[in-house]
Amino acid sequence: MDFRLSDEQQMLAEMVGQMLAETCTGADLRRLLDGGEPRDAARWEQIVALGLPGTMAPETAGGSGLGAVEMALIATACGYAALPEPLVEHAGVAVPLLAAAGIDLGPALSGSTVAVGHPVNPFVADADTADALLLADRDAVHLVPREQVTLVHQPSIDPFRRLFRVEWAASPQTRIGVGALWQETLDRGALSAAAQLLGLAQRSVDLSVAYASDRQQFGKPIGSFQAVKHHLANAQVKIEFARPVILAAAAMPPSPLARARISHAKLAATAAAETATHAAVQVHGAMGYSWEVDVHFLLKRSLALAQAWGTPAFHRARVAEHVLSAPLGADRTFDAGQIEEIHREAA
Amino acid sequence: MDFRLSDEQQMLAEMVGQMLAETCTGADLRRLLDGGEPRDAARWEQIVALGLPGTMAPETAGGSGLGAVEMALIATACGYAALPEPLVEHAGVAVPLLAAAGIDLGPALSGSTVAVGHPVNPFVADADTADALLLADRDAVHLVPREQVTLVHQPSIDPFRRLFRVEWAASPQTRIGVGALWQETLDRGALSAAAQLLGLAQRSVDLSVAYASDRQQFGKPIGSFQAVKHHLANAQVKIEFARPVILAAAAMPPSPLARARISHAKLAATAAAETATHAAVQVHGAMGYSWEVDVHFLLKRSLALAQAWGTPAFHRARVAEHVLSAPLGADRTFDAGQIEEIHREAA
Amino acid sequence: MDLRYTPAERAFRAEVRQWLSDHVPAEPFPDFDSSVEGFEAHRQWERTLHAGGWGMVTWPVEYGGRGLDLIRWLIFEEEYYRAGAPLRVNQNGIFLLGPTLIDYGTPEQKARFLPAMAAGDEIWAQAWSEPSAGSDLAGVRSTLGRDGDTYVLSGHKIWSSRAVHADWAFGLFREPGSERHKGLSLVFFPLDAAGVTVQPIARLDGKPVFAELFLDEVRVPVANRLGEEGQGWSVCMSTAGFERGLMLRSPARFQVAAAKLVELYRGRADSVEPEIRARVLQAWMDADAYALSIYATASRLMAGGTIGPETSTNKIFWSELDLDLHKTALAILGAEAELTGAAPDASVDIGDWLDGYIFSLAGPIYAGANEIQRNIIAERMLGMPR
Amino acid sequence: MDLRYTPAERAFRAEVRQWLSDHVPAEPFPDFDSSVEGFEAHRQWERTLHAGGWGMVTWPVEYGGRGLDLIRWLIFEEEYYRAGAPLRVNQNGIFLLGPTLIDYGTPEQKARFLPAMAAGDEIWAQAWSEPSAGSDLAGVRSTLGRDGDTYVLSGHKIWSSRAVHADWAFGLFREPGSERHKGLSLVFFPLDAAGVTVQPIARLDGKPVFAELFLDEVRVPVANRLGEEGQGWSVCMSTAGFERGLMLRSPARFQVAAAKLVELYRGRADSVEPEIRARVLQAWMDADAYALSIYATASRLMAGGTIGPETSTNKIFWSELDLDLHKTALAILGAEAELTGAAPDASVDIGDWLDGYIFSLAGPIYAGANEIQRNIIAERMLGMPR
Repeated sequence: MDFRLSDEQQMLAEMVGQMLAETCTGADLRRLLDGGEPRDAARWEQIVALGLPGTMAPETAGGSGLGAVEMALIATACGYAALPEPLVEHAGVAVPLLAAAGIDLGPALSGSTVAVGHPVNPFVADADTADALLLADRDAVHLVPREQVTLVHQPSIDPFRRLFRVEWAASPQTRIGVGALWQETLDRGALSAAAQLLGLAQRSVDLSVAYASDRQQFGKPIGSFQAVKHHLANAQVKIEFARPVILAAAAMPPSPLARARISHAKLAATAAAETATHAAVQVHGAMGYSWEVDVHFLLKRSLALAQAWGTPAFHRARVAEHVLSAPLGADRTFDAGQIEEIHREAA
Repeated sequence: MDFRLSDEQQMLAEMVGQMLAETCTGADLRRLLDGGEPRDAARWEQIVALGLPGTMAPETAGGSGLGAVEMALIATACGYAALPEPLVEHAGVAVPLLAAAGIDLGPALSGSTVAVGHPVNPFVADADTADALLLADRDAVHLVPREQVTLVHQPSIDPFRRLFRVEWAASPQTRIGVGALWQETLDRGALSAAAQLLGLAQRSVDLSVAYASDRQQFGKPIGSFQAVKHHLANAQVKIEFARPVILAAAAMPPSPLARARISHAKLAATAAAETATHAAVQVHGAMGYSWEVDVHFLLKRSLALAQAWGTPAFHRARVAEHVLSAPLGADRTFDAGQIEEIHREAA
Repeated sequence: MDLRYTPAERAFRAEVRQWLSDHVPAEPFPDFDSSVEGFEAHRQWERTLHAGGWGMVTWPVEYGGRGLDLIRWLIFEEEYYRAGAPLRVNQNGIFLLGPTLIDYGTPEQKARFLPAMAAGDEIWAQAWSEPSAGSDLAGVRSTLGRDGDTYVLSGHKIWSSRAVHADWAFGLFREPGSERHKGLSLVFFPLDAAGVTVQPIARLDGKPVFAELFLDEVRVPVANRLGEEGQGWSVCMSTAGFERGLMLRSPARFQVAAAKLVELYRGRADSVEPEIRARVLQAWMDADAYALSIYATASRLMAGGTIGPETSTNKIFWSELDLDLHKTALAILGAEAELTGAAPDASVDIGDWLDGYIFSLAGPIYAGANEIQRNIIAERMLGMPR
Repeated sequence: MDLRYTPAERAFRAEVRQWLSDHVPAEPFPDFDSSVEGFEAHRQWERTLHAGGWGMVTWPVEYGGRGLDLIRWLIFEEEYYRAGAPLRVNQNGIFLLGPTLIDYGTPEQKARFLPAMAAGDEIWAQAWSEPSAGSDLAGVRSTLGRDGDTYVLSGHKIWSSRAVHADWAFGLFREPGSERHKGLSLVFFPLDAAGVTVQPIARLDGKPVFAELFLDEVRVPVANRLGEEGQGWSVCMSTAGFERGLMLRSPARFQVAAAKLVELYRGRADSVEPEIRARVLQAWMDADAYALSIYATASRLMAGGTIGPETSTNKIFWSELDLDLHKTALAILGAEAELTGAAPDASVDIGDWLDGYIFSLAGPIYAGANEIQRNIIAERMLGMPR
């Protein structure tokens, strides 16, 4: 039992965080919006050059062969930066699905993206810039070139989320797999969303701490007022107790407990992000309510991700399924199978 | 339309509040407990001499002929003082039921009490000191002399609430009425409980303000810290928005809206009392957690009254019944019957 | 206490309802911040209201009102929101400055400003905040110099709502060298005066609902000062009372929103999680409690009472209920909640809940952040040490 | 990261489970605060634990421990709570003072105090607070004078838990004339020493769980000081870290309570209102999150890390989850929640939820009120201005 990140994992997280701190500032986000382009081509090139799309791809297929923990760390950094490009869904959700279905990953690791139309989501994000879409026809998974679908734009409050209703027709040629793939994909999507929410929650706190330390009212920094401190302390407490849930959910092998914990991670990260973004708006005052300050990028992404890859209602129902039926106890924090073995041994 | 208390109503509230401030201090409560007596005989005599048991009794029967608003004001004062004697249930619930059933009120207005065993409550409060009990046999209301019942004591966390399970047998001789009486009685009981909760919430705030203004930590009164201020301000906000609901519920003639508002009053007062008593414990620190400081009397009464005369679940269901089926709108704050008339006139 | 409407009050309600039913436009106007067209449509509606005698029913007849009491005003507001009539583009004038003018203005000022305000001929913006004076309003630095019967105003105002299209603004200006609450005066200035630059500021969704105002030696008559020179703080606090208290945020507004929420919930009760029910019911109860509380305050004011720190409890209560109400609506909408509903080809109509949510986020901030209101409650209502 | 238990860890769990299954008393003891009998029964249990080698598995073998790591300690605690074993009457000793002694004590102090503590031969009380030093612990006024190799302690301590029946206490004493964080020393004294008066204080339900201690020239050897003279504050903060952090409040405790809550809910799910479900699930999730967080901290500490302001986030999280969990239980119990369950003729068995609720009310207060913890998080973790 060792609940620590390895040095390699910490270095990966720092490297991605550093790269995004340099290339994805608030000013960069505003510039991208003003230019009307969906992606920053230079940043995406850098992301591809670092091999991030292949994080979860097997080494034999040209990927890094890393796991869900590494992907969660990358997703957290992307959430922190409010990254516009669809790295998280592509690398953390589409690529593992393609790999599991035995599809050649060449294009997906060298700059092209694949969008994911999971049945739990009413719309497909970033479908317009994708080369292909993963789509569901009842149980079956289809990989469909973008030119074979019709996209109907659905405007999201998040200016970087381009959502589409997809009109398409299933055909035997596009079918790549069945059922179980969608279940794993849902878990990967929910965990990736949770990790992004964690990152943007922390960014909201960090921006607010900086603003509150600087902004003066009543002759002192507003950050010296207890009410302001406590808003941010409350957000930080929620962050601290969402983080280990996300990491544990990522590090565990599949099991009913692991599934419940992924849902727990999504719920905890959503609550942390809501508390942190609302605290950020409140602490920034009218500034936090304006277009010119970065807070709104986080608020809007939080609003979207809270409901994507399973609403809170959906995930609470999944937690209920486990908690209201499975045996519970202080000895069952980790893998239930091992615990059962102990129970047998001790009996 | 005039949503103000009359001068007479204000004088009544002040008179009862003043009397209890003199006779029902924390020291008086502790003395009563130490003595092991269920009631303070002198205080009860004074309450009877003021005619308070007859608040809602018709003038023709020797009562004051006052209404639910006056009774709510008295109940609020009793809650504020954490009064041990069962004035509120006797005068506000039992006496109107006896009057409605045409029972001679002589003894009930001159010092004897009648306990109420409403089906919504699992136990009967203060049954041991009552001369008689109002009890339910399915729809029927029975008035049963105490010597004809067997009382099994159920210890409450509130040392002044003596609860009993009652064993008894219904007979035609004790039957005094049917069904509808129990419904009105429930409404009166819930409203009386709400008013008491309001009073004890305000007392919790007042005690805490006094303590926080006096107690020094870090070189200044703890009441000058924003966190302490905000705890109590939050409680006061809840109090301010429970009070008009209680008064409106008391002042309205019976209707589905009035019934929903009584439940609303109970819920709002319960929430105010929970916030205020918890704030009081927190602001008093370890003191608030000790037997020697008055806070616990309020905390325990609040805990009991929150669940008595309909739990929050019960009252939320009653609100739901109205809100989820009745027409709603900005013009429907007051009597729905009158509003319907306007709708007809305007049509 | 008598919670029945009198026959006269009922007749008044019927009259309002009839008039609104005859006049409220069938189609909603474009919003009044995003375009001149939207702004002018709302201004035209103010004129229509005024022509019907409904500009501000509580004002004296001579200034364009009907001289009615606050209960009548509440009834009017109930009917107004019930009818889905347009938002009042002149709310900074009629709800905030107007009542303060009636209390503090000279007869000349009232005659000059109130009728044009009631008629919608002059639409007002507020100019309270400055870059370094937000929650701490006493930190304003904009100055007023005197040149005979003329004031010379200079400084920088921010978060001025309606200022992009409005005609006039009111704000606090400081005698040079004065500090904090002293030396302030409340002064009106035309937004098209020489020396005024209006720079729109976008809200987080991009709508230009605020402006920055740069004042460079703007000359206005001394007669544009409301109240005594140097007494601007107390005049301003009176206005703030109207802002936080019963005037700006009609209970009817929240009751209509709560009723809409109940309707949204009824339509989806089978598909939302069970926890939502309590939140919907709480929204209805909170809107109801707010309405009852305002009726109680109105009754007290009508009997000669004054409004004090309870404006702070009102501000906290309505801003939090509004936020909770909209968060509940978004929870019901689920995965569709992020849609702006702005595109003509959107798959689903999610109403204007998202817009309402964004608006509600500002509630705990403006008109004095809720943290400040809690201080006021603790210090002035409960008497806790500063 | 590897979240699988090693075979050795699993074997350890099986060993603990077997021993507890053989030794945990079938009937609960009377509580350890209300009577000497209850206290001594718990002391006897500490001796039984110690005889089995389970007094404090993380301590060095020479002091009565097993020299095991923190993961093993967590496993032990999980099994301990799972087995429903008695509360540890010596928790002030083994969880708070013990680890501090191991860090700061001299070899002689460790040899003198730790084995007797591990064996339950000496039960410890804490003596932190004073009447005017609660949240502001640096306000202690009790003094320490020096007379050769002897300290002379005088003063007034309060809210001293376990002190009614315990053998020893530890507290902060001030060099006369010193101020605030300076001049403090952490000193041990026997509760039966000449000059010590122990006065029980009743908790709000009447149980004497605290005491006031009056010290009148109590003479103890200078060797009873832990750490350097005048450095008591930093020694004390280390102890406070253990108190708020991972030692005093085992995750297992809350996981067992959450599992009991789920069971209570399962039995009544049809009769409680739908809103309860989310609260029950939240209790389970919070207990789970707390456990995961403590595993992460333990892993970090085992690799040489230190524990910092995250003890404050822990303190807030467990105290609030415990309160919420018990409030939810009372909501499920409904009208029966007010019953103490203490009477033999009570109609219904409502378990010990009410008692747990009362205990949980103290969580946000003791070991540094949560308001202070929030300040610590803001200032030391986030770096906000003081």
